[in-house]
Amino acid sequence: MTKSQYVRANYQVNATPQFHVLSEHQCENIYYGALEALERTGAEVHSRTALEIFRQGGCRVDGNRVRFPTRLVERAVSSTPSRVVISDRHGHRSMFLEGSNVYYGPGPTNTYTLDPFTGERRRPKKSDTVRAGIVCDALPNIAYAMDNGTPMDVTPTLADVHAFQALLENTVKPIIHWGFGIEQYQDIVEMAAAVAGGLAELQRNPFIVLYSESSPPLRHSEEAIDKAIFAAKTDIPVIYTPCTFAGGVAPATMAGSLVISVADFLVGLVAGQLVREGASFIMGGLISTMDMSSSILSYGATELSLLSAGLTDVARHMKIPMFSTGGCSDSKVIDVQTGIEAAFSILIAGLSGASIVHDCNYMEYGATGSLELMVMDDEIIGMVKRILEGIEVDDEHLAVDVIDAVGPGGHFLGEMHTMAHFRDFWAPTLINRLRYDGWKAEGSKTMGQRIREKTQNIINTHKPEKLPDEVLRQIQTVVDRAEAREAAKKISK
Amino acid sequence: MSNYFEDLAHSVIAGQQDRVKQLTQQALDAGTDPVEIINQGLISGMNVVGARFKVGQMFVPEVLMSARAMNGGMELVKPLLVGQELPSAGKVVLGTVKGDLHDIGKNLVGMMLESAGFTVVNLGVDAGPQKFLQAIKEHKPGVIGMSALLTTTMLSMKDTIEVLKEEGLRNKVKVIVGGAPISQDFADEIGADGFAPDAASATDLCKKLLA
Amino acid sequence: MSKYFEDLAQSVIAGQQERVKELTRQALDAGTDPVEIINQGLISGMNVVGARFKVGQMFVPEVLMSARAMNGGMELVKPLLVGQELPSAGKVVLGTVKGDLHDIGKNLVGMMLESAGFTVVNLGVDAGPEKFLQAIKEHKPGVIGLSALLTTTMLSMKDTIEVLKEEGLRTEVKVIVGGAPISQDFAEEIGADGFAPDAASATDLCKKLLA
Amino acid sequence: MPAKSNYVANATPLFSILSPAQCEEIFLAAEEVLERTGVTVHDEEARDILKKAGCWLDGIRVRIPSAVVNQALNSVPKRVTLCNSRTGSRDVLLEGNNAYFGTGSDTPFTIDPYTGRRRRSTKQSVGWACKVIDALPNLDFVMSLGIVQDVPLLISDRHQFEAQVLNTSKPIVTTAHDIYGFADIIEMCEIIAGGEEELRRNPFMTLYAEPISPLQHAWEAASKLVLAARKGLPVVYTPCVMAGGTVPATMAGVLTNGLAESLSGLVINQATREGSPFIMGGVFTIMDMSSTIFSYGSPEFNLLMSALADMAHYLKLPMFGTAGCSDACVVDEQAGIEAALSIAMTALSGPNLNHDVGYIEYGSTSSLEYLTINNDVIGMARRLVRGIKVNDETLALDLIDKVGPGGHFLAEDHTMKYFKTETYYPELINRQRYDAWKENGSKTLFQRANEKVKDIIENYQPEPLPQDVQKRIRAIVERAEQKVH
Repeated sequence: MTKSQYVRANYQVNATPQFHVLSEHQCENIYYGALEALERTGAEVHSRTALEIFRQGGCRVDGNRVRFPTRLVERAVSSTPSRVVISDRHGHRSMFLEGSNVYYGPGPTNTYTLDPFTGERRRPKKSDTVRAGIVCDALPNIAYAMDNGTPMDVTPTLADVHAFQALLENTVKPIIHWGFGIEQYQDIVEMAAAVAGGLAELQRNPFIVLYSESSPPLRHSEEAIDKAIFAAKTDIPVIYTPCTFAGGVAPATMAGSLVISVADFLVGLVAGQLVREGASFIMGGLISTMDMSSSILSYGATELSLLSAGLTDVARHMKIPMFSTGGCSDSKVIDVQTGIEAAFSILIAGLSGASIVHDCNYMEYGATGSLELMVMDDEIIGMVKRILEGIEVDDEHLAVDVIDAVGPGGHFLGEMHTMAHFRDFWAPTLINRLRYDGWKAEGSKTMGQRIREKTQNIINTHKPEKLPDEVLRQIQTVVDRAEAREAAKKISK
Repeated sequence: MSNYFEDLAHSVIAGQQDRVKQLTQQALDAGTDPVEIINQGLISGMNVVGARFKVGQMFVPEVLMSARAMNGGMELVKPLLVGQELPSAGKVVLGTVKGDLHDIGKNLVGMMLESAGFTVVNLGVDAGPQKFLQAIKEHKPGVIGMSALLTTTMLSMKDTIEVLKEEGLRNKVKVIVGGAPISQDFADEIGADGFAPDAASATDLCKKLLA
Repeated sequence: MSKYFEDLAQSVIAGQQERVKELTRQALDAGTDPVEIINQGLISGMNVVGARFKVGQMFVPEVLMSARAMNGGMELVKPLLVGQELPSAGKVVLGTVKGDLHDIGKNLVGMMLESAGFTVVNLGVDAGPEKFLQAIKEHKPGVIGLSALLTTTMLSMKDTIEVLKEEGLRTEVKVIVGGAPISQDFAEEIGADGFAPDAASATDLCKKLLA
Repeated sequence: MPAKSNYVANATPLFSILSPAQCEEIFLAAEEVLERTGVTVHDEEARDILKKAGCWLDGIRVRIPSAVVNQALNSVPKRVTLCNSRTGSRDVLLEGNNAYFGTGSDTPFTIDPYTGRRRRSTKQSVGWACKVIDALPNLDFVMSLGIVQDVPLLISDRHQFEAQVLNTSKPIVTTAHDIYGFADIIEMCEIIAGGEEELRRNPFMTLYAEPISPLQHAWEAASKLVLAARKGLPVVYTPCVMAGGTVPATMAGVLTNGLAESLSGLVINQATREGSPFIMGGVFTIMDMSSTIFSYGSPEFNLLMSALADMAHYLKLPMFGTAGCSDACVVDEQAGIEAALSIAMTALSGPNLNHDVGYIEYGSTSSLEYLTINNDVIGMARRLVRGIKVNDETLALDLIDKVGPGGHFLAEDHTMKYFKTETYYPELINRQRYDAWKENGSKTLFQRANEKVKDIIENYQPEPLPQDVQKRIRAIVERAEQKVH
């Protein structure tokens, strides 16, 4: 044992794999492109509140058109926290959105759901959101919950409020949640505050993240930008996501699409930072290509992975946490295509080091949510996490002594060294490595069949931790009040 | 002559606007009947484009280039159609419903309809029942098309249909709907005449409804 | 006393050789019947290991650690088995066939058989018919196991079986085959008594053939 | 466009598992293994060659001084070119980070595309596979994708090669049972190329051999390395190692041991004739400690193969990699996942000649549907690796201003110019809208792939070899058959 007697000097290792799509200079180039677009072309803003904030903040406002001086945008970027910590329902700090930490989870508001029991594609119900909460709660590699579909068996304008209730009561994990507008977000924050033990507690250890989407190019609807402003005012972290698709609402070139995406995020960010300097913002990024044959926004295209990774590079350049996309598919059923597209995007998003990777449940270019896909993705994420751990290189791991002890033609099965390290191998649960005969003896099941069994099993047996009765009552009160409000609106109409 | 029309149609398919203009001018100079230029050259090329797009052999930007090339020829022919109506497949009023700013899908439908020879009136975004009502009165379209991306805004489609009924205009016009959250079931439920899952089928649907 | 055997079995399962030795020594000092130590402690622990491996709760290196621990105990008990045969599940001769140097699979089978209480004679690699013949005469095994990784070398399995027939030994011994290109069909075709797709099933197969 | 200076751009994504210092560490450890532990060489001639080169012999155990390893690394060509067998066109440039994809050879079983049943591969199934590879644009080279088993097995390698070369003009990586098989195959290749020198100058085939882990060079393997060097033909040398089984359970140990096997093969090859083309191979993976399979789909396999590519680039050796394969016993979601991970990581790492596309069941069975599906996955990965171009034209600020807020880009010339090159359009991956997909029969990816495979088998015609060449090849196969009888 002489090899470890020496001390290494100037020894730089890759603690994890290294992966970058864009160089630092290219990131800068894209960022400056976005600043130029905002200063020259500006954005269309459809909210009176926001227009007033922009005007007072020093932007040039001309009707709906707002042009942003570079210094103003730069100031907003520099006042944005470079890290956001999200807690779970207990207030335990669980998601550290900083550096290159990666967390995976599902996406929201699909208009269909694939029923994991019948296989039917149908409209989501509130009971499906309950299932979504349970499955998110049970899967070890899913870091947070999102609704997996807009329930359509409740008052349509309160579908978000009902979905939030269903998630809140069925998972302790953080919740990222879409809302239709400010009123609904007020309801949602109130429910969350009831769980946290007051708004101040919720602000200190937020376990919810609000979510808003703008419609590129450079256009911001009233509810989109007002939601961002609401979040900043309320001091709750928010994700601002332009849905950018190359060739449709952005140039067909990848770099041009990144410019649109960054510029549109910055519009939301500036509004938020003008309202409250230091408000927690996460840069969103639903960015892909428009399939020019079917005209869908593709959730399975390589360009989704490439663009999201490029955008993540720019986000790191700006030192703002990144909300990326992966684990999704254009396939209509769980099949080989689903596996390919989900694995591809989960891998690249992981390598890119995006803070949050959402949509690990999106089938059919986002139209359908599937819990089975989420269960599949949980396994893929496990594999990718192993890849992200990289390779350790030191004397113990190089194992030159063990190689010598075993010698040519020997084997390592009975070695203490093997015993000490084989557990580092990633252990599959749904991936099957049985030999052919063994696999056949177990019924020749495809992975799709195993996924379905596991999903059903989770729904049937997993019991998430219950909220106290008193808190449940408070949550119900908020929902009832919202229902009364909507009913009153209908009558007055 | 048939070789000439073939050339013209091919130039439309290839999306070569300048070439289409050149060929059209040549034909006009040679005294060719404008209606023949349109039917056997311009429209005939565009029909091929439509068929190819449907089977995935052509892509959206190419279709739009072809449409642009065809329109280049049309511009030259139009002034010569003395007393004749420019052949139109019909008139369609399109709009994204109230409260919704998403309009890429609706615009695409509009362009596809135009490519197929329809006259399109585009109401833009945030179009409430009143806006549709006014457009129907003004333009007398055969079809109105409503688009929505959100589950909340799609409810406004029903409102528009109700208003049309109240105004006694419901049977004067066909109503079609589309957008991410829309399905055939939903279209049936709110009493629309049809649902189109994408731009190509919206064109087919309009053709069928106006046949 | 049952608590003690449980302890011993647990230590075998956990693969703690030192602890197994210590417990075995204690028991022997206390005058426990060696055969009982083996059957109720060492082998009983090893049976649990085999069952757990089969359902994927234990892994190969752990099984081998348990086997090593069990053998640590056996070494101490063996000298005291005066006049008694060490209980054995049977004797198996193993070899990788002629022309083939791949032996990780065959070695694994050997270790698994030993863990299950079989006595194994390992002929190593490149073992032709003559080598097997000689080993059968010398060791009188209940089973011989032939392993091959290549489609070319797997042909040598048939040769070995033919030689056994010629020598009139075919009925004296069971022949099992395994390796990547081998299948049940192939085993039947060459007249082997069984095919094992993996090490665990090779153990089961030997038990069945010798039952 | 303004002038710029000091501007660094990533022309492609940058990806690495190991830092240069880690590569050096592993290389030095492998040298230590060769010097201290050594290897066994089961071929007398190879041992003589090694002795003359300065190695220490102890029976069949050979210890190799680091100086000898370094000398071999200095003399081996840093690049190897493989050609089209019909045209001689130099299509496959094994150098730098170029990643090419092809199939594997040694699956005993195949899934019949007509019955869906798993059966032993035959001369016909190998012919079908080669036709399919020939037809698929993202597959660059051929391995037989099956062991021919319906002919006399001892000379099945000649039949196997015949089935390949008749059905594809893409470069072939060929296995053979031994040097006699190789000699026959080389003779066939010389006929096709038009002579010994022509074949050496524009090789359309490379030999394939593998050591037996840990640290053993069997007679077949060592003698093949010597033969390839004498003939001046490229040889792929591929250790197939499994962590915890034939090599240590730690990833760095796997790389050390596997690399030691490759480097000792390199030394045999270069000591025979300096400057012989040599391609370092590897299937580095784990032994699944529950089923004991050699895993073709584990995340460790992907990590190890990418790390080995880092090693190959560090050593400036052309590399033979592994991707597009699976442990799944059917072409299912798992097969899709495992292919996507391995192909994406391979494309990002850039090993040169990547085989085993189309393997399922941990390398026991081949599937033409899986192969065809992976043609799309390779296309996806290649798009990823093309990266993002950033310049004034692609940033498109003028266009963005012209379109303005709320507009769209569909009818712009810029879109027309770029949408096909900036975006990859897969062939079998489906992006139809739900209703259109349903109307077309609600087919899964596997069903679409099966249709395509059958269409290729029935309708695709590979470029034929001239009749007289075909006859002369047949004659060599028949000659071998006669020798067996």
